[in-house]
Amino acid sequence: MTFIKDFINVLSASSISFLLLSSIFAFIVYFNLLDGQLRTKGGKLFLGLGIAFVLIGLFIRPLLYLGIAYLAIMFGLAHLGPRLWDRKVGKWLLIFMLAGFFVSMLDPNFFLIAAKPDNVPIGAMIFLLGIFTWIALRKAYLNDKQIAAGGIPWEKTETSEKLFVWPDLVYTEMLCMILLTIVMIVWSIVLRAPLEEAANPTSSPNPAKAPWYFLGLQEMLVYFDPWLAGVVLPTLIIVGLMAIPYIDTNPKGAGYYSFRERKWEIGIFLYGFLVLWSFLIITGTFLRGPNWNFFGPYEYWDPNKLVPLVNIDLSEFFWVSLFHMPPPRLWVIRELPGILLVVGYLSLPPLLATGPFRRFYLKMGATRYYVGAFLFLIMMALPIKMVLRWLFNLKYIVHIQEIFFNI
Amino acid sequence: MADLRALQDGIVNSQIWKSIFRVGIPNTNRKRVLAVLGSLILHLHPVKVRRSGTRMSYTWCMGGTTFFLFLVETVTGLLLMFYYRPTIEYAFTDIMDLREQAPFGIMREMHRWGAHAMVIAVWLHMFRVFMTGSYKPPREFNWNVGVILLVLTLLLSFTGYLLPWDQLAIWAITVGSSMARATPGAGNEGPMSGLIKLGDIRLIHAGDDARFALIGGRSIGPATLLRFYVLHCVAIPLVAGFLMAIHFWRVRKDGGISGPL
Amino acid sequence: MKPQEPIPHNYSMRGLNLIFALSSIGLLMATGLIVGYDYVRGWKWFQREFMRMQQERIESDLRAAQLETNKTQLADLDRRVRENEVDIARHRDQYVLAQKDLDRWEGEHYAADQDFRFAKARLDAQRYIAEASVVEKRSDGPRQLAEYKRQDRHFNDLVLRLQDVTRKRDAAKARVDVWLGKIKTEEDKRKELTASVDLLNKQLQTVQLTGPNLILNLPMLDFVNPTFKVDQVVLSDLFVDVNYMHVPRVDRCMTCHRAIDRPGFESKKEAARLTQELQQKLDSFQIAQEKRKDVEDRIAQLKRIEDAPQDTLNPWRTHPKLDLFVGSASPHPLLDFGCTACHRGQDRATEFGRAGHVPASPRMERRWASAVSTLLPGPWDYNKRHWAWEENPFNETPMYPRQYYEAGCIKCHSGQTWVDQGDEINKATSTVELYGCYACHKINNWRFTDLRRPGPDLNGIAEKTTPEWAFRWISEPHNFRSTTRMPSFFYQRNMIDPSVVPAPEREQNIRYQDAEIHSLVTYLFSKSSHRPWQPPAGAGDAGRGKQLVESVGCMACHIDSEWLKDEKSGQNRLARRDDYPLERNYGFNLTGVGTKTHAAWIYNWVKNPKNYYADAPMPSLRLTDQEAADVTAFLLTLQKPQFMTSTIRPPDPAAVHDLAKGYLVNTLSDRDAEAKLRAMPLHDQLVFLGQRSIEKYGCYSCHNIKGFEGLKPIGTELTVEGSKALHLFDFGFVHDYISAEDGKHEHIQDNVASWVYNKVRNPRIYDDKRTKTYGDKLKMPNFHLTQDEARRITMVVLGLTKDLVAPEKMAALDSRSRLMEEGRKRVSQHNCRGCHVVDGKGRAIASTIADTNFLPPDLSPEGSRAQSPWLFNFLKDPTVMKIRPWLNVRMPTFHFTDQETNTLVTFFAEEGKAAQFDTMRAMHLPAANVVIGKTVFDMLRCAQCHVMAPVDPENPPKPTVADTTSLAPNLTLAKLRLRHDWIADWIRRPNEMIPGTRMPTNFPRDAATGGFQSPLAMAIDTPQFAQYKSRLLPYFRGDEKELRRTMTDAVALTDYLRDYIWSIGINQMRAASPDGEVPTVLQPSTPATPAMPALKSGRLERVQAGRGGGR
Amino acid sequence: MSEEITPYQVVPKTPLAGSAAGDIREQGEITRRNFPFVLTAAWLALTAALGGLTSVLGRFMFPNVLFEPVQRFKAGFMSDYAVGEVDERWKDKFGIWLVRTEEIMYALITVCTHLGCTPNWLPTQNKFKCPCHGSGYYKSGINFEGPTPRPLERAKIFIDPSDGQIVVDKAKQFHQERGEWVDPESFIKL
Repeated sequence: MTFIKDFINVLSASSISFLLLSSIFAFIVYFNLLDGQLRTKGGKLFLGLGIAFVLIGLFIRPLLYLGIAYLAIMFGLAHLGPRLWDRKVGKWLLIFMLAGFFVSMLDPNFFLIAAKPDNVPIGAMIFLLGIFTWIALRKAYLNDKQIAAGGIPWEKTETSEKLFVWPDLVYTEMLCMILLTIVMIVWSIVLRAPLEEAANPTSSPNPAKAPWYFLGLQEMLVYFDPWLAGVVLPTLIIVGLMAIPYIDTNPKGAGYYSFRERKWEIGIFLYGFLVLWSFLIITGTFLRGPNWNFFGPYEYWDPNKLVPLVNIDLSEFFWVSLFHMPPPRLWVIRELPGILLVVGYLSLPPLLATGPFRRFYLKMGATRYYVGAFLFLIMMALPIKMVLRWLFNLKYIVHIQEIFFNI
Repeated sequence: MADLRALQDGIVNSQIWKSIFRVGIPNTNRKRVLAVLGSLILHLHPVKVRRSGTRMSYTWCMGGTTFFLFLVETVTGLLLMFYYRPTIEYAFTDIMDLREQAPFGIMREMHRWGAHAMVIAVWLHMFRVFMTGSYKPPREFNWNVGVILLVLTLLLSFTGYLLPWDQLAIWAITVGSSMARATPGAGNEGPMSGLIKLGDIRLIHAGDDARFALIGGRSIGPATLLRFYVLHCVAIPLVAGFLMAIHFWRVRKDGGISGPL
Repeated sequence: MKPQEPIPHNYSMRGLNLIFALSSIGLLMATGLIVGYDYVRGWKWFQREFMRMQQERIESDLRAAQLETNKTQLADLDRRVRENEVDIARHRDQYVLAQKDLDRWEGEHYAADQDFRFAKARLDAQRYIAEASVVEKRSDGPRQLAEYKRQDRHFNDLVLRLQDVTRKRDAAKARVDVWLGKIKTEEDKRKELTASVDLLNKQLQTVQLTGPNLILNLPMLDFVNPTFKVDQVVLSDLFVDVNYMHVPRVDRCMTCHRAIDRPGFESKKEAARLTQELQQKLDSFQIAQEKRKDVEDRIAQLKRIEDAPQDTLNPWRTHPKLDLFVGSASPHPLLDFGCTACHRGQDRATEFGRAGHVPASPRMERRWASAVSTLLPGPWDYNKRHWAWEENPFNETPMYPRQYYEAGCIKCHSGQTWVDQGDEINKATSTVELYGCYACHKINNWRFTDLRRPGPDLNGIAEKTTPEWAFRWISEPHNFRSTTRMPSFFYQRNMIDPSVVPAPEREQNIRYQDAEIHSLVTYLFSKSSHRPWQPPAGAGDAGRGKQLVESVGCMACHIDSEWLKDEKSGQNRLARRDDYPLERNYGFNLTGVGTKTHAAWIYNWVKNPKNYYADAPMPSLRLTDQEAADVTAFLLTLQKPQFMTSTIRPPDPAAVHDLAKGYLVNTLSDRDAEAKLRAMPLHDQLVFLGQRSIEKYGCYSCHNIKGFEGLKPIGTELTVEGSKALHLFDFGFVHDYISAEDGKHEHIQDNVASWVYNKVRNPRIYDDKRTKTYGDKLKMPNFHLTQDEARRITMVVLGLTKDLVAPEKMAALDSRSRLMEEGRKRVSQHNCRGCHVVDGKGRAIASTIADTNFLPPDLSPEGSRAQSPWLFNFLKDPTVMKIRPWLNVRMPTFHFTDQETNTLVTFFAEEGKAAQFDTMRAMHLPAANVVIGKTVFDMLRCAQCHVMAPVDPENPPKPTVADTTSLAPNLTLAKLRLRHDWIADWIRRPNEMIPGTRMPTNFPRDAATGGFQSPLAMAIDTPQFAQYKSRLLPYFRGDEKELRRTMTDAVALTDYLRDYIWSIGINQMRAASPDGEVPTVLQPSTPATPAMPALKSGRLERVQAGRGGGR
Repeated sequence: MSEEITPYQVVPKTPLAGSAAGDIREQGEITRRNFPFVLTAAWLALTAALGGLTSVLGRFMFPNVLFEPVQRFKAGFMSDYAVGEVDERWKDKFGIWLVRTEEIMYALITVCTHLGCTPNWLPTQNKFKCPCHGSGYYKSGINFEGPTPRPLERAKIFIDPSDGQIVVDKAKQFHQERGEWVDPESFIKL
């Protein structure tokens, strides 16, 4: 038991968990995409990735755990195959999750964090997200099967059929309301709303956390400066969400669950929603302890825990480590590599439009393509930066403190 | 049993009952139509909906849940306003008194957990809408209204978070609002703000930047409390209510509760 | 009705109906749940139990009262009422007639009264109209005026009529009352008889759980008039800090502690204590006549509690000190002070855990925390006295645990050296003063500022002792003297304890510690002055020296032995400081002084300590050269040779090098540091290291060391330590440890009190299990405190909070109190209580002087007794006058500054509520008074004890009577020394002023009236007194009656005596100085009002602002 | 699961083809004839629950604790008050007039019994006059003019035995029209 706990602690107590999640996510997508076969080209790619993790992990210990866990999950999923969407398997998955949760609750450190009144809803949210993601993907899978078999999505079989609002809809709505009221009352009785010491401007609690739904942003702040993580990125998230219907011109998949007809949209959205949003919140809530250090779920939140946080800038990496010379004094020259990198990153869309993504460019039209690609690149900047930070301790790609402009 | 039925008849046939529920028990299609059309509340619905629209397994009832939670928050929040004063002197002790002596101080629990639940529900609602592709034409605009409503929900929760005025509250708001300090060009510590100058005088400083506008001071203080209170109780609910009306209206007008068109 | 049209459904309607039914029932249950949840509150359980207790008590009282009621008398009254009724019935026609008459007059009166009132209203209105028309100069002015006059006349008629009718009505009423009056008196008597029963019945109704109260307390209905309710006190001038602001406290403790201000619910133990206390007061007539009955009732009540089968438990107990706290007549009434102001804890809380109760011991903690069901702790656990307690991490002000209750006094009483009746807190602050905690830890609080340095000046250490002694002393002072206050810095737990420090590190630590001690000694001796002290000229006699030390007053401040016979085991054991009164710990223990120093030094020191260093706290006893030599000879016999036998390891150069380099590399590079050290010989290295070690250990905080003046004290500031948040205390990894002192297992609770207690008990304990470098280890020295001492120091630390209190509630803030407190501080600073009784406390020397007549004086009445100028001169130079020259004990010369002297004089004067300057000094004394006084003086044979010889200050008169114990002060000095009024007062009641005085009580009090009786009342007519009578008669114009009357008047007689005694001094002085001038004495300057105490920052401004503003 | 893997029948359905018996899954809808027991129970329970919740809201409006100024205060000694005068020193702070006559002393509450205004004491006319609707009261508190239906109320007043001070307790009030002014607690006998 202790071994498993330590394993999980090591796994989650760093950005590995993020990498893990990203890879598993990619694998699931791939799985849905290609009816996941390890023997196919893509399958071999993922397999290779896992083996690479293990090999590198021989030198970087946490990465070894990551590789093992990753391979285990991958083989598990491959073994399950389409049965993953079987109701029975779903039920077992849920039971497994619940059991894991309740066994974990026996651990005092886990209990301390998970039973904090304000964290309880987030715990519930994890389960709700899991359940609903599974349901949605299952339905999509079934519909996709139907379509592949030449049928129509299940929802469409009923399109023309209309029911009276009274009583069907009204009744269920009322029942929902009653049940929800009961849930709210019981929840309120069982769980006391937190009230800590009176506000004290001179003593910050450790850790000082934003409300939980902003913890994703707070986690982003570790990797980006506030102007990016706190202002630009949130704005772009909202803008991006609002732009979805205008960028996505795929006429298929309107009004029913499906995956294959909209694999890119759903893939990107789920990555943003599940990994970059929900998972970061969960990380910020459960895995970030005093001094915003990473703590495994079974670790004691020791405020004295020391973690080396030595980071370097790209310019330092470039000039000092590579050329063994002090960074140039003029910031334009000093930051040239970083600026070039950023410009290069942002000029990927036109480059790709001429190459592999030409069909998207043609299908979507120039404006949609560029806006969509820009938003996508910005979204992917976060995981990229996270991986860079984790692997190379990279702090800033561009660091112009002269005008507070850091990326 | 017969007496009961007579009583029921008596009630249902009385002038008072009839004046309130004009239609009577809607057991014919005509009455079913009239029941919905004749009631302000039910009138949010069309008379008939697509079958999938009534399926819990399809809609998850998350939009309705969010709306109902909004109503719960309105009622409990209104009640809490009777016992809560948004000043640094009283805010904390009033919340404490809700627990210590106020009758049904549990309203605070309902309000807080309702708020959390509402955020979760609104996310799941968005998730479902995306997964069923229900933002596609002609529903693009309503998706946008929904996104704004999501942001408003978060802001409602955020502004309410400060009101208990305990350590949890002010530090969460301190951390959360500090990001505004970094707004490019408008925040004290944002990029480019240092370039906005009149001679040697910086025009953007801690006393007039974006964060100042949000919290009404250089740091969280009495003005913030009052500001957040007004935003939480009046400003944001008004806007949200207005947008909700649009949202529901557009649901009907854009082809009913989502489903294939 | 048409049959319904079938339509397709998505869900089974029947199923939905079922869900509907189930969920509706669920909702109903949830509604019930929410109501129940809101209704079930812990405090209601306490209130219900208390109501039950009250009910039982009232019921038993009721039974007793019913037994007591005089049944026969009651029946008699009932019979008489019936008789009267019969009587009325018999004369019914007369009664009815009278009643009818009354009715008629009532009607008349009503009508007349109505007319009168209407007329009055009209008249008022008319007057207004008339006035207005005149003022506005309207044409109808005169007419309105006339109308007003007319109405006024009419009104007067009506007044007369009303009076007439009223009179008639009253007469009619009187006639009716004749009939009814009899019945009414009987009924009144009956009511009186059953009054106590009725009252109890009424009370019973309020505490019954059944009946109307049951309904009033039902959920949802309990807003009407419940008996279960939250009680609270709003304290608008005692504040809770919510950080942004201070808000008034709202204490709700009495919601559960219902009986806290109601006598009658004491615990048995308290009841026994109180009974004894009250009985004693009653027996010694300290209680006024009219209150005696109340006190007797109270004693009866307390006796009942003692005899009751069950003890009252908390939280239903009465406050044990109602006369001091909570009681409405006490100085801290509940409505003004509440509870949390003293006890701390969360105000407003209504639940056990949230209120911030703190268990006093681990055992208590276990009982509190246990619950019947850990999943659902709640009021259902209360029956077993499990409070489902858990530490509330969000409570910033948990209560003081039981053993530290009096810590709460400090925040209001910090401007006082002495809190009246605060036994524990007084001991606690004295302990802090004794150990000089304030020297290393800044305590910005009037009580702990402006105090002397606890340790001696070290700048002349080489003159006093040897390096060898100093080394051994610093290594472990307790080996030399078990009672020393010098703490142990070296070889402590975190350095050498094998259970904590692994072996290789331990050896290194020992080498380092050796090196540090060597460096300290080297530094101090290399910087010491070397003044040549002359040894005594002749040889001293140790025997005489011993006698001197024991008699001249040394024992007031010093102890001369460290071995005691243990009372329990009967064996000898080493003494502890608390074996002796606090005052005798003021100076060091004299044992081993001969080992420590040498003859020349001792000789010069006892002659005048100020020669050695100016701040020396020891006063000069004005020993003659011979006396000093004798004392020196005696002190040299106090040897402790075994102390000097321990081996001293030479300093390890490597260790010295390491340590010195450790300091050097802070500012220099490694190479430079090495180079610098290479250039230094070992001695220089030691001197360098010594200087750094003094800084490190903060020696300069307690000792005066040249070159370290003005450095900041070494320790953490403690000014608001009691308000520090728990998480700021570093518990390290220690929650249990074995005490190094007694090997006992100690548990450190998770609260501030426990942390501080264990810290002062065992200062290095929190280093256990930690990996620290040598320089980072904790360095607070070990004072070897006893448990009590540690508890007391902890109490003070806990009491030093930043809680804000309005100036109205602060103690001793007025200017008179400030003057007195400054004086009190000097009194304890100079250890006056070693010899004298001040404020009713002290005279530690009494334990070494067998004969009470040879004790230094009790100074309790000094302010009202002595004239301020005399006191001033006496304090400046006690040789000016010797009042009781036969005493061995000497008032020492303190070399007070003028300001200090003034402070003391003012203190005594204020304490005696006497004026600074006695105007009676220049008063003319009527000759007759002096002669009568002289006669009375002779009659009472005062001269038997008192001397009246002229005084030569240089050569005071020696006792002339063999039995010196009967000697009394020389009355010649009275004129200069005593206050005029005081003399008479003293003669009347000496024993009341100073219990146990030798002065006989000549005018005893009358037991009944309390007046003074004169012994001469009868005696004057006896033959022995004939001569006096004849001497006196002329002064009463020969009126014997007048003479006799005067002889019974004790007050008059004592006044005559006073005038005579006063005149002695004047006459003697005239004789002494031929020109008739009274010898001049130094006049005290007007004492400067001491500054207000420096309270916590900001407080003072508020205090002054508050005063200026008034309320 | 297996039944779901087979592709759906692609049979477009006509609107309201619901007359097909398979679609009319239940006939459990409400009719007047067979109002089922389950529904009755459901509605009753729902009504009760909603009633309960509504009364919870009602109860919410009655706080358990009041932060009003103290009802009971010490008013100094009898000798502080002149005979025959209406003393207004406690009017602002506690809302009490203390009146001392030849025989008794009593405390009048400064609230007009008409509509709750605060009357003024007019020494020249020897009466209390309410500015709102003109009600007038004698020094004793008895109403004699204007619309007020009853006299002013008196508060409990007594002498504290421990220190001899007058204590006024507003929590207990005495109405003349109920004959409570004869209660010994409603005045101090001199």
